[in-house]
Amino acid sequence: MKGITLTVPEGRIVSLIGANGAGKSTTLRAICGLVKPTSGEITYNGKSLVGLPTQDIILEGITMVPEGRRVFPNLTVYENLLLGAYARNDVQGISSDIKRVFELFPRLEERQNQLAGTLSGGEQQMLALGRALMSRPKLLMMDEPSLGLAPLVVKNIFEKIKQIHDEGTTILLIEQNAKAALELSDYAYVLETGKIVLEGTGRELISNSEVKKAYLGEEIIGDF
Amino acid sequence: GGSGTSDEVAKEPDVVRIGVFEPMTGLSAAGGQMTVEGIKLANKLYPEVLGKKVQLFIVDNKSDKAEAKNAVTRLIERDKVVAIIGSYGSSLSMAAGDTVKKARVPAVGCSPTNPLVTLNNDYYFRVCFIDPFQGTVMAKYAYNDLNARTAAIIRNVSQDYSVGLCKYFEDAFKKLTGDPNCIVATLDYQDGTQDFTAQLTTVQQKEPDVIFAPGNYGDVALLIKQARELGLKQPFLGGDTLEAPEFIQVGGQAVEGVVFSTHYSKDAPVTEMSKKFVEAYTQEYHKEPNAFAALGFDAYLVILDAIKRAGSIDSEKIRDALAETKDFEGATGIITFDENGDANKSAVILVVKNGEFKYLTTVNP
Amino acid sequence: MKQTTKSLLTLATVILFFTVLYFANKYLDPYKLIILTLCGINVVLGLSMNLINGFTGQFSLGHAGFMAVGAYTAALLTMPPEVKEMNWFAVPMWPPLHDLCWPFFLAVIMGGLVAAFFGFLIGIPVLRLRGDYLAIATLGFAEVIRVVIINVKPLTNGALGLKAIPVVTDVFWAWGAAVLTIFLMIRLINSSYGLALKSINSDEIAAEAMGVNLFYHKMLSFVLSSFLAGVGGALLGGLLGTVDPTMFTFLMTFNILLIVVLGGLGSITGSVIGAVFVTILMEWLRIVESPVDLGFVQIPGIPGMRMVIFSFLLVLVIIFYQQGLLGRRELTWEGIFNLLRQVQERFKKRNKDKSVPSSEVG
Amino acid sequence: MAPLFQANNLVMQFGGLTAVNKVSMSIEKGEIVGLIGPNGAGKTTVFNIITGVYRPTSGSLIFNGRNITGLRPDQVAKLGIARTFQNIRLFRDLTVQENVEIGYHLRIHSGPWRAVLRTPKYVAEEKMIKERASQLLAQVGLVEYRHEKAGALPYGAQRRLEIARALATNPRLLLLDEPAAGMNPNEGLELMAFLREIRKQFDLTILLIEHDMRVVMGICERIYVLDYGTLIAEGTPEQIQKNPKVIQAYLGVDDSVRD
Amino acid sequence: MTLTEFLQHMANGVSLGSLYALIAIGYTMVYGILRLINFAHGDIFMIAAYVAFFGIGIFSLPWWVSFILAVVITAFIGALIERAGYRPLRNSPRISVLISAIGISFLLENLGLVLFGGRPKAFYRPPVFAQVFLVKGVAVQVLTIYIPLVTIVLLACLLYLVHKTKTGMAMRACSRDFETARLMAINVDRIVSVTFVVGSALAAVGGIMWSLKFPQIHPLMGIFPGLKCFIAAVLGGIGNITGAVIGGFILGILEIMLVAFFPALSGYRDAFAFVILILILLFRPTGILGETMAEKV
Ligand SMILES: Nc1ncnc2c1ncn2[C@@H]1O[C@H](COP(=O)(O)OP(=O)(O)OP(=O)(O)O)[C@@H](O)[C@H]1O
Ligand SMILES: Nc1ncnc2c1ncn2[C@@H]1O[C@H](COP(=O)(O)OP(=O)(O)OP(=O)(O)O)[C@@H](O)[C@H]1O
Ligand SMILES: [Mg+2]
Ligand SMILES: [Mg+2]
Repeated sequence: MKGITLTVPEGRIVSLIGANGAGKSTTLRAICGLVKPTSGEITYNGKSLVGLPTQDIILEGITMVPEGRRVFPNLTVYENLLLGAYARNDVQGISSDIKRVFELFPRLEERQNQLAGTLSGGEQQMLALGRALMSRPKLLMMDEPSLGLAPLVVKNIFEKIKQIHDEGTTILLIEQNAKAALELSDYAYVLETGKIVLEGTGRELISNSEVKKAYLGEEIIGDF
Repeated sequence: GGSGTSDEVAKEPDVVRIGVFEPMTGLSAAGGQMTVEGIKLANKLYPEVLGKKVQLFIVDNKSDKAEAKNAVTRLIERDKVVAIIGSYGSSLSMAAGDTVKKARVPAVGCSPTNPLVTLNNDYYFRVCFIDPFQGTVMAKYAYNDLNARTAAIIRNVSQDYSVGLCKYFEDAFKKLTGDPNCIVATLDYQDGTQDFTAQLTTVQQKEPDVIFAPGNYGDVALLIKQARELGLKQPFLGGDTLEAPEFIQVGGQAVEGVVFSTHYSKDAPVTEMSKKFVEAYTQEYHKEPNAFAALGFDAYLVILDAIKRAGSIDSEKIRDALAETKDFEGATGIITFDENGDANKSAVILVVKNGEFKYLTTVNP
Repeated sequence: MKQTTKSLLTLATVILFFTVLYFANKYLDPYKLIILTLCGINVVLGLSMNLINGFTGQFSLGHAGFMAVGAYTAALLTMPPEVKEMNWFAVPMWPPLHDLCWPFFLAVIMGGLVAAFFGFLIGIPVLRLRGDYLAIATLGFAEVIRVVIINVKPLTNGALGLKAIPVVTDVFWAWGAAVLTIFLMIRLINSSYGLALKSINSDEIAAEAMGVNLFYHKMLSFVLSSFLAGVGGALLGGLLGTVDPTMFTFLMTFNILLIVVLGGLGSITGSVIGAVFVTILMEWLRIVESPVDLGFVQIPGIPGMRMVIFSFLLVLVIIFYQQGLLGRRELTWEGIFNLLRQVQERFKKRNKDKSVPSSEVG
Repeated sequence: MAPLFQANNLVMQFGGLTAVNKVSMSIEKGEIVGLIGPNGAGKTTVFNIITGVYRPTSGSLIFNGRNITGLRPDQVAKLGIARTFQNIRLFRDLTVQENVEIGYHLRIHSGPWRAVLRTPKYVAEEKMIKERASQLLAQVGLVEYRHEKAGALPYGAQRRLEIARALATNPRLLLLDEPAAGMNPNEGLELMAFLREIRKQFDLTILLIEHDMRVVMGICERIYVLDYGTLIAEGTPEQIQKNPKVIQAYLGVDDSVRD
Repeated sequence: MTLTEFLQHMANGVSLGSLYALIAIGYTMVYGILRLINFAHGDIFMIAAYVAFFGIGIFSLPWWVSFILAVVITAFIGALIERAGYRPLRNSPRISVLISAIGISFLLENLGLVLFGGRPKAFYRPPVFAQVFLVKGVAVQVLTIYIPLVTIVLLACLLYLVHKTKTGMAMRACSRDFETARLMAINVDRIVSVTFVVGSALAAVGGIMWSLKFPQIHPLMGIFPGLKCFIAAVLGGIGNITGAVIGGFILGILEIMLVAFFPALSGYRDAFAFVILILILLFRPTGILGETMAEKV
């Protein structure tokens, strides 16, 4: 990956699209400190994040929904949510946030005592999102939240993302489902083999012919 | 390397090189270390022979047979020793037997008591008695002095020493009692076993008159301790390996009255040399001497004596002189090698009393 | 490079190697010869362990057990009747054993075969296990074999072990076996079967879905590995002249593991280099255990230090140099020539820099 | 003519959970059939049953007129069913060429001894494998990566290699588990073209799991829909899209399909 | 066999089994969290015995001070071992970690031989632990009462720690996925260290109890208990703490009963544990209480 510069203004949804292996996930992982950037700067609210251990970055109010959901299969849904709030100590706040997550995803409330490993893919994705919200993030990053999900669930998830955003969370989103992502985003970047090749508002990009051709597949086939 | 030998010998004409291979680490480390103390002491007291300085080459055989063979080969080939002392543990000695035989360098064992060590090997000698004798001695003691008519055996099945000794004891005891069923129970354990309760409870039900349990001193101490806790009252008998301070430290009150055979006792000095050894040892190491140190001491002296009689440091000549050793006064007794190269010696019987090894009696072959 | 050139080079190396061995055997002192012989045996053992652990990826820690089986079998087959009588003085020997007296070669092969048979029997249950469980189960089986050997006295003479086994193994036996094993391994690993083994190592589920019969291939690898371990054990017995159960503890397996890890799990040449390296280092490190006389001061030796250093080495290698010396790579003729060429080029370049640029030779 | 593949009343239970419940399906030679359904509906489990990874609690599988229920995965592969995995499972540290050669391993008839001794028969077989593997790689457009480690390939190429590896076993039925997952719509379209092509070249029958409706509707001739382990619908793409049960359980209201 | 004899055997079995159980819970906990067979567990156990030994023998501390100190020091050493030997391998294949564990185990054993010498030493047994009383002809050591008590108390504490506390939850999270655990702001290194500290402390308690029962210590004393207790842990379902206790008791009692009912097989006693292990793995690969963890394809 080389020379990526991107900015996520507070209170916006920014998305990152690009082909496979373009380096999108790597970008997010670098922000969270899961991989160390070879060079470059990551600043958050004016503070440099490079070299900080992951847990400190999370404490800054950043959180990530990793690629492939990654819920803790041997813990219950409820415990998974509690772990999302691991860094917090306000018992009251935590229980009210759990309620909030349950309102957002009623399905999780039904299953709160089930082991997360036995949930369906869509439910796991909901749990991963809910878990991320439990840390009351200021910046929520999501890596392909719609991957491998049924169409119905995909739609649902995008609605929820919008809802979460409306409640005041800044969002950085990675999606293969470029159209849905761009429709949702205030701003977007296109990444190709480790470089940003295009950027603009969601609306701009969605009508950009190159984007259409490369990511929306609309030139070749219209709506089927 | 024929030329190498003469070169080095030419360079150092007034050094007599004697190799020692003993287990300094591993399972038999304790025995090896005690033996080496005795050898070093002898070397300190008698540093010269034929006007030449005696230099010891001590190598660790790690209680491992492959290592033992290597170590001896190295002593012979690299260090050019003219004679070898070692090793505690019959199997370690036997691993090296072939090598010394081929290289025609004589070896003197200190405490390997298995008969096979010297059998069919003209280059192997030993300054201790052998297991058949030791087993017989203990059987006789049990039969005559303890009036025992039945016995139980608890042996370390992974230790050749223990298995061998038990076998000789059993043979002798059967002969004495004339009863083929006199051994009422034979139970096994292995290296590393620390819980003997199952074996002991089984023995307890058979109500033997005595229990014969030769093995590592630590294991046997633990075994007897557990026996007493389970309420077994029978006397315990063992072999020469029990003679170590740790036996009493570990066993404590429980091992009071345990009787075993060994090579030597400081309380029953047999020779002038015995006294000298005890004195020197106590001064050097500030502790009570033991049989292994004494045997190491004797092995060194026997070799020196042979060199003196041979008037040469040629290995072959030393061997011939060794074979002729007769009535040599060592610390552990009067040593005469028989046709196998085994020392024809008396055994000493010790008992644990008030936390010490006390001399009980001497048994002649 | 052409296949024939490579084969010729290999053949030449082998011939050269045995010529060197011939002279070594003639002029080296017996101590060095024993080390050299041990190197050869350890090559066989290292490769044997690498086959199952490195190439097939099945973590097996049962080598000592198979070596024991091989060593005992070969010893029982080669000992002349009178030596046997001498050995079994405590318990009577199982009568059919008494008169067996095979030539060494056949005995070694038989040692391998019996070990392989045990491998097969043990493999049936344990090869279904994975990872840690397999490791513990094989380790356990080796221990069971050892305990059985200790206890079945009419057959094995128990703890007394077997003494005065005819000493036959020399450098030629050991290295002959080593070279054959290397040949066998290279051929196997580079064949379609080798590929199948590697695929099992990489991903069992995918391998099976691609039609690789897991059980058959794991068994193939395990049995062959056991066979080689048995051969190694038989050769070791024939070198030491004595075998007994205490030789074949986990320490033995550990030493081989060290060879394989150091050389590189999954590299044939790595195991060869590892075997020679470890065997010689093990001897050489005796220095730290014997007292050092510096003339004016004597540093006492520290017994046991060698194993401390070795364990330490193993941990260091696995932490800082996980792949071992060669990793999964092999030392090949191409590799060697490439290296030479690079050295040459660098050399040329330096010359070129110094002198006038000569010509346009490509 | 009897169908190439038939599943009768498959049931698969994990502990108390019935992941697949009385599923029956049948596939004609040469078809491309889709298997869709919500997450956790049991699609992958069906694949695992077919390929012998799991043994069904009850029910039977007929392939090519033969009962293959309870066979091991390698036996199933030998009979001509190959698959790819939902999460890519390549032999990452082997080269691309080697990955494909392993697919041919099951066609080797010489035993390991012949391989070690390199008897003429084995050498001929090996030569054939190497040639075929190269040929196959050329056909699927991976020839440039031949000597690279499979794990180092770009994602899309890895998906393709997984398919190539499956093709190497010379299957008659190919099972693909979400081949388009993680691809953007455009890459998905390329994949469709690729699948059509290999079907023709290798004379294949394909059963496909996919959540990307564009791909499923675009390529499949017939579709089965699973929900909670039970088949809820079967039909052509047009029928399935209109099926209210499917819309309710899986597709959602119309506009989501059109994304 | 008389009833008294049987009861005596039973008492012996329970006594040994409780000791196995005590050591096995530490084993199983570390395995449960890190998926690592801590081969060095038995050697950490040995270190504890030596520290206690030196505390009493050389520094003349009261025995209980010495024991507490031994637990603390050993726990610290355990953390050090993790730091040096396992942490660098956090992202490596399991086999590397296993080899490292084997290496560390050998290192500790040989270091022990070099530092402490190969000769066994007598471990001080305070008089309170030395009593034996007779119940209807069956000799019962007080330790046979104390050890199970200690085991049960520690079991309860451990269960509480792992299932009811935040740290325990973090431990369980780490057991499956370090990276995602980090994303939860969990300091993974710290959690793993805590795991090792607790595991080593448990090993230390086991080591001291073992030495009280078998008051002879030497540098290789941990090998066999280490293997046996691992087997006990697998028997109960590795990773399951309650299972380890059950496994320990079963193994201890079975071992004793083998000798009791088949005295001629007493030489096979050590192999017996492995035979049980293999049988268990064959018929119930996850052990008695182990959960199924089939890989989802
Ligand atoms: N740890 C790593 N070591 C080596 N290469 C890596 C590593 N992680 C990622 N890569 C490579 O970096 C490139 C970018 O990967 P990344 O996962 O960020 O892609 P992506 O844009 O998220 O793609 P996808 O759509 O597949 O998720 C890929 O080619 C990948 O192979
Ligand atoms: N090995 C197993 N053990 C226990 N439960 C399992 C196992 N394999 C699958 N399941 C369960 O069976 C159900 C069906 O899973 P399956 O993977 O077949 O779903 P799917 O239809 O492929 O879903 P997705 O579209 O999310 O991949 C799920 O509830 C899953 O948790
Ligand atoms: Mg990605
Ligand atoms: Mg699936």
